Amino acid sequence: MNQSLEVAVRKQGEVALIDIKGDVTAVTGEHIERAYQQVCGEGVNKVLLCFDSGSYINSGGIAIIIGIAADGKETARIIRITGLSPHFQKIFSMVGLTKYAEIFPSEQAALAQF
Amino acid sequence: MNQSLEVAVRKQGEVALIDIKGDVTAVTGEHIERAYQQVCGEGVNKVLLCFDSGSYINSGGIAIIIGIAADGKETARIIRITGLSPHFQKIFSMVGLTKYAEIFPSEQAALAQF
Amino acid sequence: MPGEKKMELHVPSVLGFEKVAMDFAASVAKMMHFPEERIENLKTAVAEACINAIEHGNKLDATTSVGVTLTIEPSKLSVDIQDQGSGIAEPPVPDIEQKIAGKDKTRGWGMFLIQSLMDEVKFESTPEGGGVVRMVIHLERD
Amino acid sequence: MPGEKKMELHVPSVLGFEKVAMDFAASVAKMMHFPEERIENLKTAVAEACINAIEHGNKLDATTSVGVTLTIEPSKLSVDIQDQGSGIAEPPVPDIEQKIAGKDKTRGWGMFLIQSLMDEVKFESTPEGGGVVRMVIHLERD
Ligand SMILES: Nc1ncnc2c1ncn2[C@@H]1O[C@H](COP(=O)(O)OP(=O)(O)O)[C@@H](O)[C@H]1O
Ligand SMILES: Nc1ncnc2c1ncn2[C@@H]1O[C@H](COP(=O)(O)OP(=O)(O)O)[C@@H](O)[C@H]1O
Repeated sequence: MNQSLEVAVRKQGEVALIDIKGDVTAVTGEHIERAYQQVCGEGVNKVLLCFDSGSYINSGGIAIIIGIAADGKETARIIRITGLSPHFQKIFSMVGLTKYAEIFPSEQAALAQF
Repeated sequence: MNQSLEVAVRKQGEVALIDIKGDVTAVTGEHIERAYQQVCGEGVNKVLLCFDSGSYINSGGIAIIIGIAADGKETARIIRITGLSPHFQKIFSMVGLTKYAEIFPSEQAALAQF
Repeated sequence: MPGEKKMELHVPSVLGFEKVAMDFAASVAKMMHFPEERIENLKTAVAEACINAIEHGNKLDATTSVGVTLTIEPSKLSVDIQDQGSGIAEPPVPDIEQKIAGKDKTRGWGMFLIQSLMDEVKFESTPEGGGVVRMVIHLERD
Repeated sequence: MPGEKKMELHVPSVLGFEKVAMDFAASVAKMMHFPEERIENLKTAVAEACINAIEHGNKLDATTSVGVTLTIEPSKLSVDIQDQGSGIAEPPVPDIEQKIAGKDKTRGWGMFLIQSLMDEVKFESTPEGGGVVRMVIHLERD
């Protein structure tokens, strides 16, 4: 009840889009990890994490995304990010995550030349 | 600092529109009363109170609007209301205010056949 | 009680601070997944009870405070608003006709709104003699 | 101090309730007319300090609570987050390279965010030995 997250997977060509809406935390993060592992299992090498600009993201949630970025680096998958509010764009960049998972201003921009 | 209200007056034909945005309370209500008295002083007989749907309105603010509706009844001025959120439409109706100051779904609807 | 979660807030007896109590209650109700419309009802009731605690209970004495206690229970949220006054006498039901006709003051809607918008309302006194409004709102409408 | 207004909130040590503290701080900052961007900074810092108080200070013991005290001063807002633990040791600065390379756990960003987003931060102990994070955010950026 205290935390809720909706995660859904879409495909566009060879890119898997993971829609993430709600509370992105250590507690709910496994839903994102599971979606990521699912698309990896399907042989996808390009993943776009689509956040909702109204989401609550805390440091535990950021750790989950770092874990995905780390796996992406190790397995040569490209991870991109979109949909973050200006505040969380800043936070992701402060943390240094944007060096490993680039942020795009829109889904369309992220999909171009993926 | 704790409460802030913006009030502005517009004219459209023979109707005075009073824009009300912010905290509508006993403390800030005098700004609305003053705008009402100003347009009355200018000979206006039709007044539309245009609320902002994000406003905070409390019982002290409702009392201010009742005061205006009472004056309208006494002086044969027509008072109409628009811009209220569904919640405050319900509150105004529960209180019985809508018998003396009709609520309209839009400025345009309120201005028609005023 | 298992699954019960209690939260307490104290705000100074200054008009305007009822909005902080109102946002606090809304935040908890949102976490409980109350429907939007009922959150609005709760917000108005909490704001009105705090205004009364500030004005009538604590007589606008800024050195006193208003206590807001929220208790999350499985299917409802309880809200207690407590002041340091001398107890609450229930007022007469307000009559718009009288007020419009200028036969009664335009104010006097706070208690009416609280009682109309919440599922349960009780007025009590604290052991110290202050007033408490105890309100309950149910997740599911009866 | 004249013009100073203090508010106190207690939430249970259960993850998720940091959002209530976060919304509480945001409500007060909004009333003080902080710019939107700085309210977002405050929200993240308050949430992180509460998560730490819940997890590290109170060790997820739901019978304990986290205290959030807001003090409004003329040009700033002070926020104290207090737990019932045994004090706070300042952690090393996190290094994203190490974490991406799998040489360090992916967590460990809370304190970094608090220190980066607030204007002043101090870690202290309560007389009872619990941890307190004292944070200040100024209305005007320096
Ligand atoms: N917390 C309280 N302490 C003492 N008296 C109260 C309290 N709350 C309400 N009252 C009494 O009930 C009356 C009606 O309150 P209300 O309906 O909110 O209208 P208003 O505040 O506009 O008078 C008040 O005038 C007061 O006499
Ligand atoms: N309130 C607290 N009480 C005790 N220790 C704390 C507290 N807050 C932070 N710490 C210590 O600081 C460390 C770093 O915290 P943080 O940067 O938030 O990362 P994380 O919580 O992910 O470990 C914690 O692992 C803990 O050892």
